[in-house]
Amino acid sequence: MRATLDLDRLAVFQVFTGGGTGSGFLLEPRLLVTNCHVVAPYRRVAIEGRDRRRVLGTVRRLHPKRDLALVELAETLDGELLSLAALDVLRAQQTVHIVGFPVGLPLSVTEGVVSNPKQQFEGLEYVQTDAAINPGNSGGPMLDERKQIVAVTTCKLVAADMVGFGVPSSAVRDFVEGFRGQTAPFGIICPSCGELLLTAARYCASCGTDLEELELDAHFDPPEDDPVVAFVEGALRQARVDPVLARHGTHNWSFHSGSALIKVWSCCSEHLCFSSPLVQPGKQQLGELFRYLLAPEHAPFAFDLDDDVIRLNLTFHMADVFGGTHDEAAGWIAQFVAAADRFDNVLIQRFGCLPAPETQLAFLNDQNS
Amino acid sequence: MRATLDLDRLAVFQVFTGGGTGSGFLLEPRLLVTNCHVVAPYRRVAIEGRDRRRVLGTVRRLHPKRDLALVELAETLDGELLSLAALDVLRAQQTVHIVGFPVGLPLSVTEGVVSNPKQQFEGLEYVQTDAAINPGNSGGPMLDERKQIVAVTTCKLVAADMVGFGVPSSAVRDFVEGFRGQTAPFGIICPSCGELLLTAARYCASCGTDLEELELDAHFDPPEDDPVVAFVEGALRQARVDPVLARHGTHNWSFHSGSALIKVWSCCSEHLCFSSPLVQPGKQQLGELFRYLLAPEHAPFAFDLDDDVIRLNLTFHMADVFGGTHDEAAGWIAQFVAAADRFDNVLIQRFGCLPAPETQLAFLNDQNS
Amino acid sequence: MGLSSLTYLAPVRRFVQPSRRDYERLEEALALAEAGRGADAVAAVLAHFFPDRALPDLRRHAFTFTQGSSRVSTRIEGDELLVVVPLVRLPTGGAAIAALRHVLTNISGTGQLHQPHLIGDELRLEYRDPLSRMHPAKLVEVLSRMATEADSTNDWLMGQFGATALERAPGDALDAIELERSQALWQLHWREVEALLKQSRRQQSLFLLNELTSYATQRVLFALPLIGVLALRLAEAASGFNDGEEEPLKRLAVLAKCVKEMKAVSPDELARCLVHAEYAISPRSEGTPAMLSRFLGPGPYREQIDQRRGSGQPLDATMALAATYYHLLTQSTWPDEVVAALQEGLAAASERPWREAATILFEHAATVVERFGGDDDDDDDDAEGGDDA
Amino acid sequence: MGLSSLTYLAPVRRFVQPSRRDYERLEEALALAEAGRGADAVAAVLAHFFPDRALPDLRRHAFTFTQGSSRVSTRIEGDELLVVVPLVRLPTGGAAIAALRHVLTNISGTGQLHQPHLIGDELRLEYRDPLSRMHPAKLVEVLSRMATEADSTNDWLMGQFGATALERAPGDALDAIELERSQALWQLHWREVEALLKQSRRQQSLFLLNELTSYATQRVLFALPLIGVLALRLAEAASGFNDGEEEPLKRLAVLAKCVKEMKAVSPDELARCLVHAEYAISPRSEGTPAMLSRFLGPGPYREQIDQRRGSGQPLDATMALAATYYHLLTQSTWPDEVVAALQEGLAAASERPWREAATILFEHAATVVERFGGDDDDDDDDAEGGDDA
Repeated sequence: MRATLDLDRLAVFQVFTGGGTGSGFLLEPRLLVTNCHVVAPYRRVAIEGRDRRRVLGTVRRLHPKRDLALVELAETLDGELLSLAALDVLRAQQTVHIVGFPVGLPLSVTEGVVSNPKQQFEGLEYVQTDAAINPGNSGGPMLDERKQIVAVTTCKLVAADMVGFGVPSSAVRDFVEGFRGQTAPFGIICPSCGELLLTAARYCASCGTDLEELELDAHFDPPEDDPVVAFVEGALRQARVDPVLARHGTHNWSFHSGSALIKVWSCCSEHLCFSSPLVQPGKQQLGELFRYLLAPEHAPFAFDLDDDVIRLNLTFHMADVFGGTHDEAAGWIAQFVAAADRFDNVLIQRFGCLPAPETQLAFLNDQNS
Repeated sequence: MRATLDLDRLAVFQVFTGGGTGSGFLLEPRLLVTNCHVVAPYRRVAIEGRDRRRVLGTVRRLHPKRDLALVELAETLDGELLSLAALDVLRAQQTVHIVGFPVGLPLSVTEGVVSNPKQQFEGLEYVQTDAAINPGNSGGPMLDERKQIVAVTTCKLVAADMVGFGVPSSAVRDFVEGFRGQTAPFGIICPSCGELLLTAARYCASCGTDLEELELDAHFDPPEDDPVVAFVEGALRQARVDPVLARHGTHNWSFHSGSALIKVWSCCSEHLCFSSPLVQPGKQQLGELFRYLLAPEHAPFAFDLDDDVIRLNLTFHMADVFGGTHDEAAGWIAQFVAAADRFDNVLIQRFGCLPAPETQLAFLNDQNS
Repeated sequence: MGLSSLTYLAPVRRFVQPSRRDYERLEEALALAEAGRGADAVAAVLAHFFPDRALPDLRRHAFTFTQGSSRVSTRIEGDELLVVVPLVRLPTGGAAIAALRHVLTNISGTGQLHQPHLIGDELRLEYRDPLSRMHPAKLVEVLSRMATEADSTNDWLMGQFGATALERAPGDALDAIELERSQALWQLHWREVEALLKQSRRQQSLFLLNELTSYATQRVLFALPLIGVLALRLAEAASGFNDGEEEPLKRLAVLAKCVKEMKAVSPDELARCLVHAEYAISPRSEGTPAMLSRFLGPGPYREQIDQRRGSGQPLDATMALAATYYHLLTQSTWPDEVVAALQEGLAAASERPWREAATILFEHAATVVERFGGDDDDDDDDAEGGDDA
Repeated sequence: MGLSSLTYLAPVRRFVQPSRRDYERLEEALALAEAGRGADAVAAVLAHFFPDRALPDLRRHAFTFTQGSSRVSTRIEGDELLVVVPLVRLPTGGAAIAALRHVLTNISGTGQLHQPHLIGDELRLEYRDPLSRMHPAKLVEVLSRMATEADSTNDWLMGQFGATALERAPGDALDAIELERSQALWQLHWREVEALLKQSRRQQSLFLLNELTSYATQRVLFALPLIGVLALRLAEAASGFNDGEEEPLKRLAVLAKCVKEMKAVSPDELARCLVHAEYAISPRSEGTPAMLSRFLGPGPYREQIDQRRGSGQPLDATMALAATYYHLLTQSTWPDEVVAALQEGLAAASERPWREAATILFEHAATVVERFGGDDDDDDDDAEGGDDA
């Protein structure tokens, strides 16, 4: 009866935007369901496969009131598709699993019971559970013991212990079925009447709801990039990295280039940092290794040791970002990406270094600093 | 398949130091595994058997980076030895049990699932679970359904719900096997290169890591006792009580002397309290009993009723602790210990009192107040 | 039906300025204690508390002072310092056992230097320590805490168990006019609270409940020199209806029961629990400018009050402000001009319709802060005083 | 037993007025950089920092200045701007690995424009940037941060790993009398701190602990021109015992360890770490009237001090005021008359009993604020400086 969850195979993926990260799952090979608040106000987002490859997702539908979104993937991602549970099969006390990417960690599962299959909360019906839900879980599936999706994880009460809510599968089914009958490339479901809105308007044409007051206009007209974003993303494009795929929250980017993981963040109002964790020192030849790392020939790049991991770094001053030397800087960034990809092999082969453990949390720490 | 947990028999024990309490388990009759942070910076700790007898443990190895410690017991403690699980048997969603002494309570077990069997966190691999972990669980085992140790409970994310981590059994196995091949009485594993460090040094001789910055020097050179500790432990020694066995967290001690349980704590910055729960009042002769308890002749000791348990108390003002009357006070403490041991019999025989139930929680309350 | 205004009546209780302590003598006491001159150190501590009183030779005569219903006496016996407060003579019969159990449970304990002792049928609080271990901090603690505890213990043992007084300090009795005013105030207050209780039940507002429960006790404590069993019963009920962590319905029930009980108190019974007691050592903390700013100045609490005032809940706003005024007047000592200002505010809002009263008090609070308020000093709160186990 | 007063000794350290920067030249530099005239912009930035010095042609001669133990040299090579600070020659043997690891962990990093480089066995800090990317903000950052970091890096690498100096600026050695006074001051200070530490343990007061840990470092930094490994070890210990978020017991232990270590420093060792260094760019911020008012004027901190002064804790009050005076003198630069006034206050309270010293300093602080204090300007604080990753 109880299905085994093979985490590595499930079509549950992490979603990245310029505002943060969340979870999502595939209903079809190229159709991802997630929360509206995970993707909005971005129209293009990144979805990362288990092999760290990121594919582009285009937001097709938003349902702000039910906090749902449908994202169309540019390519398929491998994974076992999940299906929506039938209506009204859920009972209180039944075991459920929350699958997702809590606090930016790799895929995790938590277990709990259904506290109430039809809980009323702020005028809507939710599946309430006591399974652990954390930021980053949003948009992931809540599964029953037969591995069917009973809800989309959406929020929890912060002031209470273990009161989590999911959008019931019936609402997801309605939303997806509505979408399948439509052809418009992008639209928003009116919070009041449920009509599909295709363009920005102050009032819903069907029911007259004030859409601007509900801040729905932002979904049609995403805010402009600030100069730091424009600089980094312009440079990434020149380095043939799709910036949408690299976004990792506010003023943070991360992407893989060859064997290298590259992180970009603005640590303060004055500096923009590019950094790539490469390898860990081995046990031999430490003197030679350290001398090599400190050689002036690597400039403008430089190495450092961060918690015993050797990183390659490049720091820009904001004067470079806001000044007129974009092209040159972009050239350096392209060189940095290439160098990061090259140096880990150099360090392993010449100095017996060891591959660095890859951690998502290191990124979180950078973000907080 | 699913093994039954007979809590009373498991060789999982509570560890007491002058800094707090934690959990630990026996891999051999006299070899206890726990967390580094449970025992450090103490080199001698107490381990309490199910019969409340405490035995002395000598810290033999610390692995600060992996948060592991090995403690050698002066005597054996009864209990079913547990074994480490084989490598790579753990799967997500598998049920695990956390066994230990949360918040100082008697042995407890919680259940959850493996959220991720190989979660990366701060550059290390952990077993992540959604089972409840609380302070005091640290150092205890995380068991699979066959009662094998899959990890050593070590920490949880405070900012998230139910994201707990255990050090995987493979790391425990490496640590223990390394120890078995060594003879040094005490050593610390270098966080960077893994070499065994035998003496305090600013920098690791093998890899140059700054050990003081990582605060490892404190492990070689435990800090001096503060005056309250020096006062109490000096007095306990004079009363022939081993202070190491009596430690019960910061400014807290507890020990048995004859039939009496004696607790010592500093309830605030002004008082140091000695108290021994003796007996419960019987049903007869209450007037005589209460008059006896309030007689001035017992001074400087005094009785009170605490949740219907008769306690013998002695309160010192910190001025006594810091002043120059150590010997006199120590004499009183020795008398107090002797009196506590004597009075329960007196009260039972003369006034028909009943033995008091023993509770750990009463101690917690004292500590918190 | 409902109440349409609050009434302010001038207090019967006297507002006495606490006597100033002499901290130089305390330092001197420290030096003396360190020099091994225990008896002189004791004298210096007493001089610190009572700079204006002559001290006897403590080896021959006890030094005594009055703290509410208690007389505290300090003397030196041989090489020991002895501080004693006589409490009560035990009742006879079964009540004695209950009284003794109460004493052992509530008066004996850890974390205190004094303990209750029974000599024959006479109960007293006692602190006894060799002069060689004399330290001023110990005596300061004993003198401050022991008398205050004796005061309420006496009331409880007499009121609940029929124990009889021993050397009880009488205090100034109220005169006939004061008694009459007290009776009127008592009845008016509990009628008011009863009406407000009904209102609170209708409104189901936690905010109003919190303010009302505070008002219910603070207003009485402000206005009347209440002692004895009524003071204790009120405190006991208040610990239930003021408990913000308890269910609102339960708190309402406890308050309703208290109102019923208090309304039924006979004039005689009330008179027995009213006295102008003398407190040689002030049992109240010293009010600070920062405290006024914290309670009445800009901040979330004032904003909440203002919001209620502006959104059709002037009763809530008035209750909050009045309860806060009474709380300040009751819990701390203040310079005379602050006491006067707070009373003026309450008087100005007296018997005015809710909306008007709320505005008067809201604006008055701002002027109080402007005249007497000050910067925050709340670090002190942590440093002072200790917790008991 | 306990300490009965603080002693003020005149400082051995010299109080040099920092040279005034020319902010017009900085604006000019901005305009020049925007106009693509990178080399001229560099010259204008240097003129901003050193209005009184003649600048060489940077293509032919480097411009150098002294910053503590470091010599900073700026020149133009081809179309690149180059700023270099020689650090040390690496030690031989195993210490070299530890030294290199230290450099890679602590000196290299993200969020900074300069990086350490190794040429042969010679370590230096370097900043290199095309003139075409010249922006005054970058050069200002590099000149301000790089030299300061070089200064402490040198000390650390030499003191911990036996690295040897490269082009180290010598500074003025102390004369025999200064050395003797320094030795006396050093011993006196740590004996004082040790006695106060015991007092703090007894009192278990967080207030006193905070003031004492501040006093322990600021008084030394005020009095002595301490450099080198002792300055670093003191700073390292201070980061532990000054950390208000750490457990008080742990802070006390770190301070006790530090006192023990510092008391054991031999006269030779101390002498090696004392020099009148020259700082071409002041490493201290400019003190403002508002800062004086904030630290010494009316407000919660002064109230706390006053309260302690009046309630038998004049030691706490004295410590707080003395530590604050030393802190002001150490952390910022001040007009000569302010320096003199602050020293006068400390001298007046020197060797006076706690109560008297507290009153002298408390009243003196008021006159300092009256004479030199000013309105708040803390908007500026936020705007300056940035965080590192």
